[in-house]
Amino acid sequence: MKLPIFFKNRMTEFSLSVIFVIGFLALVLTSNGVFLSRASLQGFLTYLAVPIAIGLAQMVVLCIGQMNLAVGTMGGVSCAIMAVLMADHNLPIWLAIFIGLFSATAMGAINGALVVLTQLNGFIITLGTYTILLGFQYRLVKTFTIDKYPSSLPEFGKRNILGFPYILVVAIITAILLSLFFSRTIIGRRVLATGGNPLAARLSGVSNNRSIFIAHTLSGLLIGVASVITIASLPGINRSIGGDWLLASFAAPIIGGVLMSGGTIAIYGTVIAAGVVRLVDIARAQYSLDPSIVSLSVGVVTLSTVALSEWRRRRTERQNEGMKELI
Amino acid sequence: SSSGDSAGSADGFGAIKVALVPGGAHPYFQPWKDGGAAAVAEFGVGGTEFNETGEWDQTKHNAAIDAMAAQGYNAFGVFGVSPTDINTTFAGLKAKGFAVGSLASCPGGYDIVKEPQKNSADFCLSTDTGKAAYLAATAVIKEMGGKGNLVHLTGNAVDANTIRRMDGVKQAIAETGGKVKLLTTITDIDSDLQSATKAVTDLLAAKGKQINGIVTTAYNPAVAATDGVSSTKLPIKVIAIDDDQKILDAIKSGVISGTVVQNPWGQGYVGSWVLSALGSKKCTMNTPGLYVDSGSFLVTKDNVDTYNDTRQATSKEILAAFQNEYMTCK
Amino acid sequence: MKFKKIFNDQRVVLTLLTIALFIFFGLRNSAFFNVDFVIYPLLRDGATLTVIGLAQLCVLSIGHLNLAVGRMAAVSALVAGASYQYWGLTLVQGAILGVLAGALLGAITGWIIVKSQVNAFIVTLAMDFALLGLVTFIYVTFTGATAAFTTKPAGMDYWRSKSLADFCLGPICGPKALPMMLVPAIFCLILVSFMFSKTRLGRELLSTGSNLRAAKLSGIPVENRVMTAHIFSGTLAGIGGLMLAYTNGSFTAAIGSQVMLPSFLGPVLGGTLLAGGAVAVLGTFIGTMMTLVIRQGLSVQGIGLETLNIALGLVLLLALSVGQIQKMFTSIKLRGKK
Amino acid sequence: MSNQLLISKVSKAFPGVQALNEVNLNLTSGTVHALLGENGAGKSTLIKIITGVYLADSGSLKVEGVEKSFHNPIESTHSGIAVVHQERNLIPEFSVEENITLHNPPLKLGIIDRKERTRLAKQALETLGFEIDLTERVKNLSVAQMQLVEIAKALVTNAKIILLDEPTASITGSETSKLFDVIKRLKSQGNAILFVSHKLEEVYEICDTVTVLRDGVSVLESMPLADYKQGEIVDLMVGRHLAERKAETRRVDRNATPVIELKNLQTSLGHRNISLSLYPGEVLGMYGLVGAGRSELARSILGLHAITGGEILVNGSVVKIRNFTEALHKYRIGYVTENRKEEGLFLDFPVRKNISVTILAKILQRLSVINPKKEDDIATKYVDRLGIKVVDNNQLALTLSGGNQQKVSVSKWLAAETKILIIDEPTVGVDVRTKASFHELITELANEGLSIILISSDLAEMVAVADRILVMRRYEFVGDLDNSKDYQSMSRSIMNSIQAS
Ligand SMILES: Nc1ncnc2c1ncn2[C@@H]1O[C@H](COP(=O)(O)OP(=O)(O)OP(=O)(O)O)[C@@H](O)[C@H]1O
Ligand SMILES: Nc1ncnc2c1ncn2[C@@H]1O[C@H](COP(=O)(O)OP(=O)(O)OP(=O)(O)O)[C@@H](O)[C@H]1O
Ligand SMILES: [Mg+2]
Ligand SMILES: [Mg+2]
Repeated sequence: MKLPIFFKNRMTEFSLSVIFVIGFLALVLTSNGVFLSRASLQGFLTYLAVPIAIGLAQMVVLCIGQMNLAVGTMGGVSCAIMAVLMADHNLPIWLAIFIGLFSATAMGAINGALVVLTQLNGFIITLGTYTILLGFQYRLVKTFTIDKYPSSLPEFGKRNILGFPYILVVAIITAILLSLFFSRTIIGRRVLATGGNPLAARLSGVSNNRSIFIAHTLSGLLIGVASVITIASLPGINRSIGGDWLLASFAAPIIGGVLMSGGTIAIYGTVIAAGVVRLVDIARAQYSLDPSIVSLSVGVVTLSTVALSEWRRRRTERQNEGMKELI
Repeated sequence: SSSGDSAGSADGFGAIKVALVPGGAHPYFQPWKDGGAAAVAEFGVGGTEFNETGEWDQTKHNAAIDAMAAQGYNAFGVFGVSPTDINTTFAGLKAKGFAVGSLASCPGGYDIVKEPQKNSADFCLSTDTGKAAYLAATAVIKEMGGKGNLVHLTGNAVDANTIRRMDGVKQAIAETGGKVKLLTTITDIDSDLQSATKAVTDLLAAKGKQINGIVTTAYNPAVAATDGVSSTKLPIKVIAIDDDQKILDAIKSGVISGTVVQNPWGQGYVGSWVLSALGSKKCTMNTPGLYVDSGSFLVTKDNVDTYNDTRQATSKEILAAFQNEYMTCK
Repeated sequence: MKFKKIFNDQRVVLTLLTIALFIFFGLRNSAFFNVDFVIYPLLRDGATLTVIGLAQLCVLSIGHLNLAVGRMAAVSALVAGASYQYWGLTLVQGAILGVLAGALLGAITGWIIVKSQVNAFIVTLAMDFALLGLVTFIYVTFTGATAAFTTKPAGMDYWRSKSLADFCLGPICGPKALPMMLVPAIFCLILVSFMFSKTRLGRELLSTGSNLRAAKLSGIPVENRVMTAHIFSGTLAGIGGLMLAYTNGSFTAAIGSQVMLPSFLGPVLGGTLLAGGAVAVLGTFIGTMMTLVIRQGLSVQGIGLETLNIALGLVLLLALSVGQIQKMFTSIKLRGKK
Repeated sequence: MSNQLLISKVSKAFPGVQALNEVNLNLTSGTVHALLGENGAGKSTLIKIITGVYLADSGSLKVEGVEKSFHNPIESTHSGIAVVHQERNLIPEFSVEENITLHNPPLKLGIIDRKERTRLAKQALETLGFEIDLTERVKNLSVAQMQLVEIAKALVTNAKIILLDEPTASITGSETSKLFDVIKRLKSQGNAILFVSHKLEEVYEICDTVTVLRDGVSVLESMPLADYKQGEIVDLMVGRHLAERKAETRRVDRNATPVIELKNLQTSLGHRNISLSLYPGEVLGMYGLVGAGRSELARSILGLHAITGGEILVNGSVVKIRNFTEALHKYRIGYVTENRKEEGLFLDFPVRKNISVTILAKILQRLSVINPKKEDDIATKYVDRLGIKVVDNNQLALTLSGGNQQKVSVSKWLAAETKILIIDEPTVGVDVRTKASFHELITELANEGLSIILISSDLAEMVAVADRILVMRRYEFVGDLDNSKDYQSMSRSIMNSIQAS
């Protein structure tokens, strides 16, 4: 009775893991080992950190049935703030990082507050803040690339323990803390309850407004983490940062098994999904694929992954098959 | 913005307000402002305004141009987001009787040199992107010692300019008679620095050992390649593009071999004058739609401090050429 | 009472807001009332974005979304463009072909969703990637250095530049401010709104969106309806793509690459529920126009990029919260009466 | 006997209805207080006001003598009020144990103590004597099981005042009696319990005092229940005298070809050798305990779950029903779900659209345009026939009282005028009068030639309307009895057949 439930709820994660392993091995074999070289793994893992962080940032908002369209510009702005503070006002790194994290969190909090106050749907609010922040990002960095800050930060981005880049470790730890937050703390559970059934949550003494506020704020914090990782892994900061975050932030959690209707989280799923997508980048470089081919294959990979998991799920859920949902 | 000294100055330039409208925000276009300002100061042009609200979307770009027109700007120096679409926009502006110049890129879809009459703008003052790319490629090939594997990093694959650049690089390689091989061309990584850096890292990780040279013909890839090569310490020669401070520093410190700079200042400076001359009906183009190369220059350790003077000089020459050869003035 | 009802209608509030904004900007700088450079292009772009908004609305009605809406537009532009360039079809023939291509893509998307039972978000996202690849590949391989189809069939510029003023019944001509592009847009608006408000099909779509299980148990063929919704979406996206191409002047891969978020903005501002079950067809037009008015209004004030987006976002949020506050106000009043 | 909860002159209005009008109620400790009334009388509204879901327009509320006014459910929970609302309020994605401890999960160093949580939940379910897998996600439970979880959820808070809004509506006799044992114990411990139900037998079994609401007015206020006969109470609720109607046995022609026939059917859910035949104009009852598998059998027949063996015959010919669309349009079979909120209603649609959804095809004019007039007429027809309490046909289903929602979800299938109708728990949360009229209706329809399969966990109902009763247990039929319409004997033989297997 226990085991099946365990699997039933983790089918997507499971099949994603399978796909990841297969893809990984395929790359190792076809690159006759090059992929296992320190440099390759380094690169692979380093740029895995950001997709994970922004995926989680989107996930926490998805779990209350809303979206955060501002992930990109929130990240862009907090990166810009950190860069400017360090480069132009030569603040110490730790302080800049703190302010970066704080500002991102604040932006999230503002999103949350606006959603609660105006009772407008989060989609519109974050679209609004997205636009506003786009403006601020330009104000902060104009069209230049800022990199006149202590090189110890980019160097930190390149350092690693046993081949694991620090910044990936940061991302993973964040993920673990997040899963503890959702599984073990009352606040976490309440946020999920709101996502699962707001009316019921309310009648059970949960304040949905608080949950919404918390979810958006948390999303901000996670974006802050993503920004720190970004600034540590890039040669500099300019207004293009965050430009490609939006779809990535949705892709990871949703491929990872999170429902857009809210109430679910899938932290491991998000992480592994980010990994699968990252494998495609590697393949692109490895086989010098044409980007159009890459896009095509990303499309196909995504589809097949989910189709497979769906097929597995339905096979295992026969016993108490519910209504076939078309979400 | 800056405004002319004598509004109704003798040659009527004072009545001309030039709108300089790039496709969107990009470091490349920033010198347009100074170029325009210089023209205002020097020739008493009524004023120039720089508007980068196009955000690389042809629809928004058109809207930006219309907004300028509504505000009473009567001469337009435009970089088209989509080379094949911009001619339609030009035609519209001409129909309203404005002076129009295509700056930094020419309408696409035909050979501008062979059939200038197809250009709906009065003229096109731009770097020959193909030529610039060729220049960069030959330079890096020289650095590579005339042989080895070359990689080309560039922007949007379905943009006429990008394709011209790719052809330029291919031409340079062809001239080596097979001694240099084009290992791969990575496109579509100019959209943001993160993708560019990621792509370069993956490339160097997968193929670093085989690569002897990298030529970049887009901004973010240039920054990324500079950093990638310096951090991996691979013996790879790099020729970047444009003269962002970061890149100039890299040249000075010898991380990369050089960069190919174009002439946006000249485009703003000369462009503003020509537009004013046309707008004030003082001069007319001898060959409407004429294409003029605004020049591209290879910058290396040797000339990194002096190239700007060269470039300014060239601009003056181009201006003279307009005044004496390309136009007839009363 | 009736009066209050009217003001509870989001569309009314939006319309008033939009008009208010329009006048406000006009008073600040009369250049904003310029027909040639402001009103006409505003309506032309509005028309196009509305049609694309409707494409999104069709899938929102069943609680799905279509992230590939822009890329579908690109494909039908591509097909039409190719047909003009290579097969020398007339404007209309090519257009029909293009729209059919859109419909086909919609059908495929819907079919995959139904068969695989996979979340529409993922399917359309995957579709978007796949089509992006396809479109790029085709333009690069077939059009060489141009990277676009540039052949303009007879009458194409007509749609870009002509207004109802050129469209006369005897002596009476339409106003110069109304672009020809409004015609297809209005056509779509009427059709879609008719379908959702009056027909069985519309009702079935909305029921599916409102409560899938209940719809299924009430004998509504939900899977077919999902297909239908996506086919409509593809078709409208196709029309939108053509409108974009005709306005811009050529058939490129860039078409539709920027419409994904705007496609949601119109419907959602108008009052369409992301969750499905309720649509605001006219609202889509108004919502779209409102955002355009704000943006163009600001840039006619000569506001540069460093302020434009900030102001745009602020005005947008402000305008919407005004509508919201006013709604709260009336509801409080209602409660107070008892 | 101190009075725990004193409600005086409480009024509440919603747009178009005065839901409560100066209602008084006095709930004393150590008693079970019945709150009775027809659908839409205001029972749930009153309970929602007590628990701070709604704010009363006027009136006062005293808890243990202290004036209180709750602005949200949290406050009421803090002052020791626990409630089982009429609508299920569970988090579908959460496990059973988590839902039970949702109000205040046990903590250790600020984080949730899972062991303790499991213990609490287990304990709660055990005291109730229900066994449901604690780690199962609630979304996978059957309606009845969810109801049990709801009750457990309220009881863990060990509050002094417990409000139960139709807790027994969707559970069967055995669970009900278990629940009553618990209620009796709580009562003896001096708790005050408010009990809402439409099943008067239950009310008389468990309650001491009674308040009756009619159209939002308390027509009987906190009186000893013993002083009133069942008939009198009913008359008070209805507002006029309601004649007892003697159920007479109907005769069904068992030689005709069955309209639907199952030959040892097997399903992917575990139903084994299911055989039955339903004859024209017959009302075939399906009785069973919670989770017996009746609803799922019905759904399997209509193609929702895979059939793994045996065959289905409609009018004598073997058929394969792929989905509800086919069932409705091709074989003219309808299914009234037991789960009105999730599967029966479009909550954000007006009543009109909810009723017309099955008959869109019939109300079309040119271009498949819906004829609003026809739609409205049909809606009105069933609103009248079932006496649905609405402001107008455009009232949102969401804002209807529980029982009226049930009526709407039945109406759409009556409107569909199918040949076969499978009705799953039709009178859950429906008041006595309507229940009676439902039963008449069912018999009427049967007489008009409609063949009906009635799934119900309400024995009295079974006996009242079914011609024949099939008893299901663990996905198998364990009894097939002709209905003598005599409650005593029938209930005995049914229980026997369940015990026997
Ligand atoms: N949120 C609401 N908005 C508008 N009207 C409402 C709302 N909630 C309840 N009503 C109306 O108030 C009246 C009382 O509803 P209530 O749910 O209290 O009835 P009830 O006694 O619980 O009936 P039932 O036995 O069917 O549950 C009904 O007419 C109902 O339509
Ligand atoms: N002991 C049990 N533990 C967990 N789930 C159960 C148990 N027994 C049955 N179920 C669940 O109950 C459901 C079957 O209930 P179904 O609704 O078909 O039965 P029913 O006879 O209609 O009874 P009711 O509808 O009153 O629950 C299935 O979802 C099944 O998984
Ligand atoms: Mg009730
Ligand atoms: Mg059941």
